[in-house]
Amino acid sequence: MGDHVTTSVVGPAAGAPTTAFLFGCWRDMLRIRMFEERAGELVEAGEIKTPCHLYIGQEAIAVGVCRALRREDYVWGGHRSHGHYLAKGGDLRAMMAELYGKATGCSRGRGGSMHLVAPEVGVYGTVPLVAATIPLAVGTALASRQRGDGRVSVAFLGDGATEEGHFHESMNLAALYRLPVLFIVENNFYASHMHLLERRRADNILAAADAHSVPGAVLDGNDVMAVYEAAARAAARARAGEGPTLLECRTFRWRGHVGPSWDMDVGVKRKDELKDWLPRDPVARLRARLAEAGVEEAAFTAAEAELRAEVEAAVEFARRSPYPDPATLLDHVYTAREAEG
Amino acid sequence: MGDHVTTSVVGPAAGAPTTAFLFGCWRDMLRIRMFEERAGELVEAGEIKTPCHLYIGQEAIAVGVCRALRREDYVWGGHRSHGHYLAKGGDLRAMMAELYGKATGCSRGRGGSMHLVAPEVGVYGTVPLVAATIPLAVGTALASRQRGDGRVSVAFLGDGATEEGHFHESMNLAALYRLPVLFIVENNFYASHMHLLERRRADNILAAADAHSVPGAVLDGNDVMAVYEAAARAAARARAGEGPTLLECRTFRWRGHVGPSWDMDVGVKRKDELKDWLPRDPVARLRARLAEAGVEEAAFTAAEAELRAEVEAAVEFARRSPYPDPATLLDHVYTAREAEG
Amino acid sequence: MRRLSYAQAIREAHAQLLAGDPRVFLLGQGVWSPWYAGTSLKDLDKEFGRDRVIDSPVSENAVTGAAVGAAIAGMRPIVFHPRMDFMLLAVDPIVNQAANWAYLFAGAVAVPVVIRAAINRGGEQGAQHSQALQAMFAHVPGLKVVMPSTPYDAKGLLISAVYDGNPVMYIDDRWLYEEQGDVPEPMYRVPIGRAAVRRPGRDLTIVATSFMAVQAVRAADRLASDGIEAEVIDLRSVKPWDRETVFASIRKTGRLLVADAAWRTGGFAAEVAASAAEEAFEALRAPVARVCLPDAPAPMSAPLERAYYRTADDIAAAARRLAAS
Amino acid sequence: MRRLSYAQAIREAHAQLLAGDPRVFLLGQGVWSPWYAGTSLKDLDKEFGRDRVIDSPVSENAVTGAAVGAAIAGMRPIVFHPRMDFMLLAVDPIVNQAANWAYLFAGAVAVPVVIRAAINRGGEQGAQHSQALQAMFAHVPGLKVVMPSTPYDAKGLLISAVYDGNPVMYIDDRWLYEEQGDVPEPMYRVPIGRAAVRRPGRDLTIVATSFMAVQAVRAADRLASDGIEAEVIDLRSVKPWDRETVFASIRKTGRLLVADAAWRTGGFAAEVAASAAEEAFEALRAPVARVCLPDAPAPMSAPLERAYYRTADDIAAAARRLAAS
Ligand SMILES: Cc1ncc(C[n+]2csc(CCOP(=O)(O)OP(=O)(O)O)c2C)c(N)n1
Ligand SMILES: Cc1ncc(C[n+]2csc(CCOP(=O)(O)OP(=O)(O)O)c2C)c(N)n1
Ligand SMILES: [Mg+2]
Ligand SMILES: [Mg+2]
Repeated sequence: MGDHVTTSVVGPAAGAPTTAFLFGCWRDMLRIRMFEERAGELVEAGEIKTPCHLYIGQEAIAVGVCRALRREDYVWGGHRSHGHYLAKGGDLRAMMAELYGKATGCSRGRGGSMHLVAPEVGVYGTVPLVAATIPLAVGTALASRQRGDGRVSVAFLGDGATEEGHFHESMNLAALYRLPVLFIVENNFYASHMHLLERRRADNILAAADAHSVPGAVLDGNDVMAVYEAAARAAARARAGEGPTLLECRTFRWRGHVGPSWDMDVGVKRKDELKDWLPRDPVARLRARLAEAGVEEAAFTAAEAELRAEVEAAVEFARRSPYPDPATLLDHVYTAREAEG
Repeated sequence: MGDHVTTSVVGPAAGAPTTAFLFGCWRDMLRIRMFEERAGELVEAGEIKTPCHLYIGQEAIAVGVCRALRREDYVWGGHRSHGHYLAKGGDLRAMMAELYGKATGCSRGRGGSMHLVAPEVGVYGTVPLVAATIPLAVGTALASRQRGDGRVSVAFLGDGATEEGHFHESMNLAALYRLPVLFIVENNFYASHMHLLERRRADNILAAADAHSVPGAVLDGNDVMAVYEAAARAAARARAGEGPTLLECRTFRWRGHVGPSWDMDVGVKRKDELKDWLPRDPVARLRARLAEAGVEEAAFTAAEAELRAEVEAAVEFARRSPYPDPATLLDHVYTAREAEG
Repeated sequence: MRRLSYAQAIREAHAQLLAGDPRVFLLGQGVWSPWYAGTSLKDLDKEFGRDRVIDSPVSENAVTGAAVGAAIAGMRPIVFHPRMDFMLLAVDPIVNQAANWAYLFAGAVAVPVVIRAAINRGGEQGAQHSQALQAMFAHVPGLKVVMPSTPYDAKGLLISAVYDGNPVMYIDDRWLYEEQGDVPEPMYRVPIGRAAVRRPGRDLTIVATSFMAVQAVRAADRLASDGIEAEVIDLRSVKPWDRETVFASIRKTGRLLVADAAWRTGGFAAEVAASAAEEAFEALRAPVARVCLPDAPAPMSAPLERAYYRTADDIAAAARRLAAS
Repeated sequence: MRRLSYAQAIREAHAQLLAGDPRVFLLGQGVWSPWYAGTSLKDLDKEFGRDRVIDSPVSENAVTGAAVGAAIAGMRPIVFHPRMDFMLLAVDPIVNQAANWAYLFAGAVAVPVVIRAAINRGGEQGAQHSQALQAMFAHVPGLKVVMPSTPYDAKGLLISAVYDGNPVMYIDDRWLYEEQGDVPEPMYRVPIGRAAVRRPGRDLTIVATSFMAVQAVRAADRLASDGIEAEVIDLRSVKPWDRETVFASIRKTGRLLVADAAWRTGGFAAEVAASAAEEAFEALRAPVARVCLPDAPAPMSAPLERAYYRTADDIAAAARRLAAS
C-alpha cells in the first residue's frame, strides 16, 4: 500500500491540524472514493458479482473516526463497510480480491463485500445483518474494560440500524457498565428505499442516546475534521473510563442502496436531496481547503496517480488470484485451535 | 360478580369526581387486594402451585387506567396481571379457578397465573415473556386504526420490560403510524432482584418516549385519580387519532418478585424502600379521602364483607371445580374454526 | 390455461386477497420497494394504498408482533420478511407468542397471521443472506409451515394460509420466482398438509420440498431414460406434512430419498426419514437417503456456491445409488 | 469419591474456571439472584466480584451479543439464560453471528463463547416457561450443543465448552439439579461429541439426551427384571453427536429407541433415527421408535403436565413393545 498514511499516525495533539495531517485525511478519503468508484465499474462490467453497498459520499466519517483511533482499537461495521475497512488500515488488495471471491481475499472468498475482516488492524468482522455488530462492539468494549487494555471499540451503524431494538439495548449496557465504545451513526437519511421520516416521526436520533444516558453530538458527517475532533474527544473519554459516546454524523450516500447506479432506488425526493448534497462532497471540500492552505496541484495529482495505481494493481492482483478450491468448502465450520493460551 | 362496578361505567366527564365514582375505584382496588392476599395465602398453604406474581401495592394503576377504558378496548399484560384482568372486568371466579389449574379456569387450566384471558372484556392474553405483549398491543391498535373502530389498546409493562429492544421498536411503530395505544409503565423500581439503577444509569424512563416522539408523563402510581385522569386524557387523544401516550406510573410491589413472601428477594435496600412505600398504600389513601368526604364506615365494611364473600365463593368454586381431563391434552394446539366470516 | 410465473402468482394472490377482504393487509420490509421482493409484491401499494400495504422500519420483532396482535384483533395480516435470516430477530413473537396462543387459551383466541419468509440465496451473498430454516419452525407445535414449489401452489397456499385461522409460515424461494405454470384466475385454495405426487413411479420414492421438488422432477425425467421410475412427492406443507401419501408411496417402491435444500443435520428431511423408519419400516428394502445441504454456512465465492448447493444432478446420482442398493 | 449434586457440579466448574482463568467471566440474567439459577451459581458474585459475575438488564439480544463480542476479543464468557424460552430473543447473535464467524472469515476469528440455557419446566409454569429447543440449535452448523445428564458431565462439559474455541450451547435441565454423583475435585474435561454407554445390553439400544438419559437408565433396570437387556447410550452432546457409538450398539442389538424430552416432530430424536435408517439399516431388525413430548405446547395444570411429560415408565413401555416386535 506504498506510503498510505496508516491509521497508527495519530492526529495533532491539539490546536490546528497540520497540513500534513489534513493531506493524509484527504488522501485516505480519496483512496476510499477511488476504490469504490472502481468497484462500481467492475460491478457494472459484471466482473464483481457479490452485492456491493458503496460508501461514496460518506468517506469523511470512516476517515475522521479512524484517524482518532489506534491500530489495536476495535472497529465494527455492516453491509456498507468498504470505507471502514480501509480507513482502519485493512489491506486494499485483500478486499478487492474478496470482492472477486478469490482465495487471496481478506475472507478467503467466503465473505464477499458484506463480510470483511482484518484482525491485524482491529476489524474482526463486518456483517450485513443490520445492527448485528452493535452488541458485538459492546462486547469488545466489555472485554477491554475487564482487561484494562485501554482499547476503544467503535460501532459504525446507519440510521436504519437505530430502529433495531438491540441498538437501544446496547446503548443501555454501554452506559450502565461505562464501556469504552463509540456509537457512530451514519445518518444518510435512507434505509434502502425508505426515507428517515417514513420510518420514524422525527429526525432526532440523538434523543435515543439521551434516553440511555449516553452523551452525544450531531455532526456534519461530510466535514472530516469535525468528525475527527469529536471522535478524538469521545475516544479520550472512553480511554479515561468515562464511558460511551454517540455521534450522529449527517451525510448522504450518492449511489443506490446496493450497486453503483445513481438512481436505482432514487425517487424524485431523493434526486433533489442528492442535488443538495453533491456540492458538499467531503473529498472536494478538503482538497479546496488544502489548496487554499498552499498545497500545490502537483501534490494532489501525484497522490491521485499513486492511488489510481494502487487500486489498479489491486484489480490485477484480484484477477490473477485463484478461486478457492471447492475441496475446502467444509473447512473452518469450526475452528480447530483450542481457545487456550 | 354481584354489584362489582364494571369498567363499562365511565368516570366523571369533567370536574371533580363524584363520590360514587371514587368509591367504585376504591372498591375495585380493594377487590384486587383481597384477591391477591387470598391467593398468597393459598400459595403458602400449597393449594395453589402455579407461580403467582402478586400485584399488591400497585392496584391504583390497573384500576385508574381501566376506569378510563371501554369494555371493548384492548388490555395487554404480563406475568403480574391479576390486577389488570380484574380491573378490566375479567371474571374473578374464572381466574381463581385458573390458579387452581381447573377446567373452569379462564384458560381452562392450560395457562395458570401467568396466562390469563378474558376476550369478552378485551383481555386477549397476558403472558410472562417480558415485553412480549407490547408489540401485540401495537398490533391491536393497528387493527383499530385500519377498521376505524375507535378502540384503544393498552400495554401494561414493568420497568424491566423497558430494557427489551422491542419496547423501543414498538414505541417507534406506534408513533410513526399514530396508533391508539397507551404504554403504561408500572415502574416499581425492581425487575425481580435487580433495582432499576442496577439495570440502567438513570431513573429516566420517560426519556425513551421522547426519543420515539411519544408524548408522556410521570405519575404517582399510587394515586388512582392521578392515573385515571392521565389515562382518560391519553385515551381521548388516542380515540381522536392523535396517537400513542406513555405514562410512567411510579409505584412499588410489596411482596417478593414471585409468591407471597415479604422478603424473599428483599435486600436491605429494598426493606428500607418498602418502609417508605407502605404508608402510601393506594387503597388506604383513597379510603381515607372517602371518609373525609363523608362516606360512612358502614359503607366500607359492607363492601369489604361483599368482596370477602366474593373471593371466598371463588375459592370454593375453584376447589369444587374439576381438573381438565387429560384426554383433552392435545386439544387446541390448532384452532379448528376457520378464520373467515 | 393461463401461465404465470411463481412471483406473479404470489402477487395475484395478494392482490385478490386485498381486494376481496378488508381484514387483509400487508406489513413488512421492502413492500414499497421496486426490487426488494422481486416482482412478487410489485405496485401493491399503488393499487391498495399505503395504509394496507405498509412498509416498515427495520424492526423485525415489533413488526411481526404487531401482525400477531392485529390477527388476534380479527384482521388477516400478512407480515413479510424479505429474507428468512432477518426473521431470526422475530422468533419470540412467532414461536413464544403466535404458536402458543390457541393452546394457552384453549381456543378462546386465534392468531390468523401469515408470516411470509423468503429464502433468498446464491449470487455471492454469503452466509447471512442464504438460510433455509424450515426445520426450526416445523418443530414448533401451533405453527403451520408451507413451502410452495409451483405457481399454482404459490397462489393457492397463500390464500389457504390467510384463511387457515392459525399462524402459518409461508416460505417462498427466490430461485423459483421465474418458474412458469398454469394458474387459474379466480381465487382457489390448496389444502395445507396435502402433498402432491408430481410424477408416479414404482422404483423409488423421492420426497422433496420447495426448490428441490422442481429439481427432483428434472432428476426423475433423466432417471426414466435409464429405466428408473421415480415417484416424486412434493410435500408442499412441512407442518403438518402428508405422512399417508409418503408412506403409501414407500409401500409401493420400498425405497425413500428425501431432498431438502437445507442443512442436513436436524433438517426436515430427518423427520421424513425417521417417520418412514418407524411407520413404513417393513416396506423399506434399502437404507433411506437424504440429499441436503452440507452442514456448513453458505459460502460466497461462486465456485464454492456451486459445490455447496444441490441440484437435479445430485438427486439423480443419489437415486441411482439407492435404486441399485 | 466425592458426591455432588448436578447444580453443585455446575457451580464448581464455574468457580474453578473463574479462579483459574482471568479471561473467563459470567454474564446473564439472575446471576446475582439467590434463586434464579437454583444453587448452580450461588454466591459466585460474592466470591469473584460483580465485575466478573455480571447480572444483566432484561436485554437478551444485546447481552448475548456482548458475550459474543467479548469472546471475539479473546475473553471466555459464559452467558446465562435462566430459561431457554427467553433465549429466543437472542437467536440472531447465536445463529446469525456466533455460528457463522469461523466459517465466514476462514478461521481468522474464533468465537469461544459458552451460551448456557437452562431448561426449566413443570411446576405449573405453562407453555412459555417450559421449552426444550435443542433441535433448533443442533441444526445450525458452527454451533456445538451439549446436554449433560450427570454431575460428572455437568462439570466436565462446561470446562470443555469454555475451552473448545467454538460457540458452545450448554443446556442444563433444572429437573436434574438434585441428582447426585461422583465429581472429582480437580478440573477435568469431558470430550464434546463423545457419548457415554450408561448400561450395556444386547436386546435393544436406547439413545437418550439429558433428563431422558436418567429416565432411560431407570427404565432399563426395570426391563432387566423382565429379562430385557437394554443398552443405554447418553448422547451428552447433540452437536456433534457420537454416531459411531450409536451405530455400533445398533449393530449389536438390532433395535433402536430414541428418547428426547422435546417435541417429537422435527426433534433431535428424528436425526438419530434418520441416521440409523441410513447408516445402520441392515442391522435394524425392527422399526425405530421415539419417545418424545407430544406435538403440543406445555400445559399448566398438574394433571395435564403428568400426561404431557415422559418418564421411565414411557420408555420402559416403548422398549417392551420394541423388544417384542
Ligand atoms: C436484520 C436485518 N433486517 C433487514 C435487512 C435488510 N437491509 C439491508 S441494508 C438495510 C438498510 C440499512 O439502512 P441503514 O442502517 O441506514 O444503512 P445504510 O444502507 O443507509 O448505510 C436493510 C433494511 C438486513 N440486512 N438485516
Ligand atoms: C424475555 C424474558 N426475559 C426474562 C424473563 C424473566 N423475568 C420474569 S419477570 C422479570 C422481571 C420483570 O420486571 P418488570 O418488567 O419490572 O416487572 P415486575 O416484575 O416489576 O412487575 C424477568 C426478568 C422473562 N420472563 N422473559
Ligand atoms: Mg441509512
Ligand atoms: Mg418492575
